Amino acid sequence: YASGQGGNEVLVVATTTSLEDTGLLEEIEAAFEAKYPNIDMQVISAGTGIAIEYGKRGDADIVLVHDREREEELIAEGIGTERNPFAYNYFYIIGPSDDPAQIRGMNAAEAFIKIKDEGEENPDLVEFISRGDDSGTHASEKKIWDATGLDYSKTIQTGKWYVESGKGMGDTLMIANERQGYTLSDSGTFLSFKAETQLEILISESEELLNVYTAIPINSNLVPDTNIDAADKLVEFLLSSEGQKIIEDFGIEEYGQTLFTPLKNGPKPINYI
Amino acid sequence: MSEIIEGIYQAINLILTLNPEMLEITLRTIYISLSSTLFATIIGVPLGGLINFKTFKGKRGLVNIIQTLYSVPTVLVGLFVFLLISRAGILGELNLLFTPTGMILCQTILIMPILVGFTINALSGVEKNIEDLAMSLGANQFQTIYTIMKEAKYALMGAVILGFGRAISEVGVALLIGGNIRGFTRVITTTISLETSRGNIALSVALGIILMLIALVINLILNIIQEK
Amino acid sequence: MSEIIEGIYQAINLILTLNPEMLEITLRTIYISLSSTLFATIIGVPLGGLINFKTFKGKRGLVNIIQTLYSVPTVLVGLFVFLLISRAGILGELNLLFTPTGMILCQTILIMPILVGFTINALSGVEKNIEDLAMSLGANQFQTIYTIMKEAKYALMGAVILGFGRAISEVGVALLIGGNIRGFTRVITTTISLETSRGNIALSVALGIILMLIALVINLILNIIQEK
Amino acid sequence: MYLLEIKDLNKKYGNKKILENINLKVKTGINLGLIGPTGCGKTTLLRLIDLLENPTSGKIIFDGINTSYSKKDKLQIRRRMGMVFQKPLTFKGTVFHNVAYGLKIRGENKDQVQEKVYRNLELLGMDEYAERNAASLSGGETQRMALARVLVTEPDLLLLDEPTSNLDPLSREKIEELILQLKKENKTTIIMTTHDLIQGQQLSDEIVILNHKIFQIGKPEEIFRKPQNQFVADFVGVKNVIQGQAILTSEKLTMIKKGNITLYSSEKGNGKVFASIRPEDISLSLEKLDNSSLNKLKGNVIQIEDVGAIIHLKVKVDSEIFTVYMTRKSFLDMNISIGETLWLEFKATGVHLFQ
Amino acid sequence: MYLLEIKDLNKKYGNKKILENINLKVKTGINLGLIGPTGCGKTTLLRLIDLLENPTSGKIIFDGINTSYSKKDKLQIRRRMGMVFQKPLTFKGTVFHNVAYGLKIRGENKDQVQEKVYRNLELLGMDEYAERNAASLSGGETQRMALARVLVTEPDLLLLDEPTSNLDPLSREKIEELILQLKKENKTTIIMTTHDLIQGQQLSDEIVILNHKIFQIGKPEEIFRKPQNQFVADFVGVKNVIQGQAILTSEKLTMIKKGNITLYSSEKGNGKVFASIRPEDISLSLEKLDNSSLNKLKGNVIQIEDVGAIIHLKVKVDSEIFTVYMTRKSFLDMNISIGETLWLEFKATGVHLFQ
Ligand SMILES: Nc1ncnc2c1ncn2[C@@H]1O[C@H](COP(=O)(O)OP(=O)(O)OP(=O)(O)O)[C@@H](O)[C@H]1O
Ligand SMILES: Nc1ncnc2c1ncn2[C@@H]1O[C@H](COP(=O)(O)OP(=O)(O)OP(=O)(O)O)[C@@H](O)[C@H]1O
Ligand SMILES: [Mg+2]
Ligand SMILES: [Mg+2]
Repeated sequence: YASGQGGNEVLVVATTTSLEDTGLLEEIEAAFEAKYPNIDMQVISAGTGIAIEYGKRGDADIVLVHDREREEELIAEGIGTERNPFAYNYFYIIGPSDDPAQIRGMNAAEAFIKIKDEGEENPDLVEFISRGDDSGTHASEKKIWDATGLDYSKTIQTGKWYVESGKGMGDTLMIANERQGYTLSDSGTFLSFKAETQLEILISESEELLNVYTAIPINSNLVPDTNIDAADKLVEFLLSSEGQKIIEDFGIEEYGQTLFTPLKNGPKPINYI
Repeated sequence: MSEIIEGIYQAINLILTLNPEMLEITLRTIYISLSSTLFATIIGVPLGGLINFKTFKGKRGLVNIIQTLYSVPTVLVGLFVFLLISRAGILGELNLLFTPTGMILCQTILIMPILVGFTINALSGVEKNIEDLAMSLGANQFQTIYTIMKEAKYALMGAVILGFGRAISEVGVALLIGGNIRGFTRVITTTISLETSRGNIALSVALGIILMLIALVINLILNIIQEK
Repeated sequence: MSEIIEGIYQAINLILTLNPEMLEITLRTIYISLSSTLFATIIGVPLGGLINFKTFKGKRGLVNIIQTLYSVPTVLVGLFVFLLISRAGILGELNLLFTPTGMILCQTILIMPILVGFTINALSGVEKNIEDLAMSLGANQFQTIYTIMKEAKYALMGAVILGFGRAISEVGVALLIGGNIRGFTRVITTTISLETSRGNIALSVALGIILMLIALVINLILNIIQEK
Repeated sequence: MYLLEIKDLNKKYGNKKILENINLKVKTGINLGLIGPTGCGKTTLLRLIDLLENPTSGKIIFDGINTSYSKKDKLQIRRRMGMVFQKPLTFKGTVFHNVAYGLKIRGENKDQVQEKVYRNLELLGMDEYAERNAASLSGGETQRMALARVLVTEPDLLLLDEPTSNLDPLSREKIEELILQLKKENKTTIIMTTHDLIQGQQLSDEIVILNHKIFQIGKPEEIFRKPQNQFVADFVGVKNVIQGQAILTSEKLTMIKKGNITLYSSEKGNGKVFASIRPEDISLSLEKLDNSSLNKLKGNVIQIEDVGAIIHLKVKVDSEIFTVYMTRKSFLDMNISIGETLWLEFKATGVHLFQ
Repeated sequence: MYLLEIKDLNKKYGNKKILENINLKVKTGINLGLIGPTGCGKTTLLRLIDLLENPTSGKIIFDGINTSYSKKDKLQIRRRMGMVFQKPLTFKGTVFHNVAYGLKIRGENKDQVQEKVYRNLELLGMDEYAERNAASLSGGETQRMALARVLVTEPDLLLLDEPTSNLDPLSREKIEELILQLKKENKTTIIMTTHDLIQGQQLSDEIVILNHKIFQIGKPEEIFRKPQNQFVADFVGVKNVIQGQAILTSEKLTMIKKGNITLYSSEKGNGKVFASIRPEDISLSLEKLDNSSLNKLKGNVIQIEDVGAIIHLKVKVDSEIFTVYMTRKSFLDMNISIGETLWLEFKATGVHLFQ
């Protein structure tokens, strides 16, 4: 089937790469278009920054992102109508299996401090690969650094151990694999890449690692020509039991485990506001 | 390197099974890249001809600028066109963003300098006297240019093939302007880039091989055209 | 379009303030793209010369394949070299992945077909008789080829400039093989791509303008060399 | 009527004056020979006439139309002319394609093109070559093709730049006949350059001697018999030129003195003049004969040159050397050898004077 | 010694035989003229000799070395030869650069290059052009530059393909002198093609008449006086050729009959033969004279052609037309006009027989 044909109403969805790369949106698109045959859902996956830019310029009708601060900014500017969290998962702290900084069992903030200390001491052995691209994942990394009490912008200047890849998640994982360094990854991308790397999940399910995906329709009053109706329908669909079921089941077939937890129907994460 | 063998295997498989989605992406890839090449050729070659044959002040500088544009990064062209055709842009009304038409527009702009520049290169290789010969035999300006182009057709076809190569292999514009929308603007290169970021390296290699096969077939066809 | 004006403004600003990070990225960009162009020229031009002058079976086919390689997507070359030089690859020992050296290697491979192909194009434009003239005057094979290259230097320089343009504007290889690591393999195009994904369009435009300025200066220098 | 008028034409390349002050009128239907040494501007002049180059100053008027005015008319005028270039030039492709070119761009229909091309190729003995790759033709074949290429368009003015330089004598003769026929049957006006003086003389109604400037315009016999100046005399190979002091002795006779030599001419002259005697106007005898020739000079044979049909002798008279032509037969009959003393005789009407 | 030997050489382009069974020996130091009609394979033969092309079969032996064997020797051999191409060819750049080329690639030092280039340019009157863009030269200038370009390398064997076709008579004479001088002073062996039969005759020690095959090899006078076959006779312009029936009447005399014409020749012949009489060997008289000439024919003047130095007459005798040359002087003295009846006389030694 091709979504370019049939539909006479177009819904442009700008999304961060992690949702598209896992393949979740493909399934959602299929189901959504089956339900609304006259809507053609078009998914644009891009970095968080440019995805939001697409929204601001009216090129997208709805954005799916995972960066709370910027999401709230968007609402505050009146460009987004409202945040609709529809799924979550946890970031993983990934690293070489011999775990040279010995962070296994720690929480995220502790692990970051350990990596920094070991890295400053022994930059040939311990490295942290940051996406450094202002993506949702990068924003979460910064939040964790904030939680350690260290000043982020000073921390990253402290030596060779902190490497900025400036790239997407998949590429950053490849770099981490090549350099045998640590990194922060969303679960979906890591599971896709696991086979290609010799890296392991060292820390998961720490409180700071929560990763919430939100759908924000673009305000048609402020940004003309956007298809707010279809956007609302997509939100409605994502939060419907049908949509939530798709999210819940996604990944079992391919990875033997779920990648996302539905936020409306599923169990709420700890300390979720 | 096992991924390469795996990639070849998958490529054969994709071709043999005639995967409908693959077929659709392939046809779109051909459509978009051929269209951009066609437009860029129709505009760029005569333009190059004009620049080559006219003597004017600053010609040298103009050629330098055109050659400099060989270096224009696709993202820059992409951004430029994006700003132009995004809803907030001057041509926002036309709704060209995230459409194949937008991609064709942008790729046409992208490969234009190559076609203009190499047209100039190709034509300047033709003996000056051939121009005189054509004119002396009564050719008007257009016919003269056409004649010289025929003399340089081998080099010109090289430029066209290069332009096509750049268009079909290009990914920056395809992503930024096309958006890699499945079933609508997804082409082979953007699929490769998606599959790579998904970690499906063998599949990427397979797609790359298919792209090369398409390019080979089209080059052969262009070469046959040139022979005539 | 305000981003473009903003971009120009930022570009001027970046240049005037001599931002050290910007300077470093710029120098690296020039280093990597010039090196690849140099290597590709040193290998590709004589190779093209050889192919042009030898008559052998399947020559036509070989030229077709070379022209097809104009279409090779950078990601594909990137992937190929990646598989070669990544830890698990045959050349993994050399630790070339995510290094400038690796980038130079890969870009050299990437622009090689252009240099070989357009060398053939340029040389085949030289009158066959010039070859005879050189040989008749006692030129050996090498001198003959060199002479014909001098006759075609304008077209050859076009190919070199194009190769350079492709190298400096290229982003796929730079990302995949270089990795866009700050302070180590980050070049202008990868920075543009990063800033674009960050949504910093004006900054991307500014960087693009700087890239074009670099290309312009280098083209001017190449043109001066050609004149000699 | 004049088909072509050239007025005060000048052409410079850089600072180098190639053509200076050219004034020329070419009548419709005549055959004008353009003769001059290498690099004298012949090709340049033809290119200017064919409107391929712009004059530095001056006017070219074709059939009454000033070509420097009407830019748009240039094409129309050029289509009424045809030029065969000195340098052999071919379009890539077959001989047929080359010859058909001028017709195709004039939009003539296929059948007509086919017919005309073959007719003209035949005319030049090139019909068997129609499907050959033009680049592989020999020098002479290329030249004939180039002529066919121009003739198909039936030009009013034909510009030929050394059209037979690469041809063997037989082919050359054919082309020469063709040129004469064109003039006669098609009333084509022809301007041709040639280095072959005999050809120039045989084919041309009028000859222009050019060396950046025009040195003489005239009928062939005028040029060859009565060169107006030293340059023309030298160039057309007037052999026996003697510079001397002239005194008009009577209404009909000039006496010219140079050292011990005294010459009589039936042309008028005074002061410093050049006198020339055509070699074939001089007869030789072993003894001084008593006849009506006014000029009788005694000299020694210093060189004998066998040029096939004719023997060239150089005879030294006082400090001057005379060239004399004679048939092999009389040469053998007189049994002449080097060092021999001979008498040269020629009539006063055979002595031409110029400055 | 032979500098060049060609054995059983054949060259085809596709199915077309261009050269057939060429056998030729060229002695060191001689000047060989290569003459033949357009497209007869002259250029092809020179290119084969210069090792620019490979023969279809046969051998070319240069100075004792079989050139088809030793691939590596080819360059060395080619460096001992020099060729001036028929088609004007120039490298981009100045005249100096063009002429210096051969020396530079031989690695000669700068001063030497400078000295030799200027010496040779001067030799050809081109020294003022050294810094000019070679592409802007006129036809004749290009040809002279091409000659200089080859001469700087002082070749043992010089191959000249129509070296004077674009030159005016004066420049041509200079080049001809230069060629003779090269032969004399440098002992350069020269093979040159020419369409100018007079040039061929004057410059060559030996002449080859080529038309895909070799039709005759011989000294110029042999070729021009005693063509071995109809092709050569036609080609070198033997004018008066009569095909008749020959009977050997005595040891020293052959009688040839054609219609009412009877000719006597001092050469031997029998059966069907061609007889030729050189136009300048025929003398004319108004009445039948009583002298020793065996051949006396009566005819009518049908054409008078004025070719400058010499008058060409065509005289019809029975059904044959004879060409006769005479000087202007005797032409005027005899006051000949068209239709006039004349007697042609020539000796039996002037009648050459061939098949
Ligand atoms: N572009 C140019 N720049 C400078 N000089 C030039 C240029 N083109 C021609 N000339 C010179 O102008 C002169 C006349 O050239 P032209 O070709 O008209 O000579 P030509 O009479 O045809 O000689 P030829 O008989 O040798 O063909 C030559 O000396 C030539 O070198
Ligand atoms: N590549 C080719 N293919 C077919 N025929 C060819 C090729 N090259 C030359 N010929 C033919 O070979 C013949 C001999 O050519 P060549 O150039 O040797 O003649 P030439 O004797 O030098 O004539 P000219 O006096 O006209 O220069 C010509 O008829 C020419 O058309
Ligand atoms: Mg000329
Ligand atoms: Mg030839």
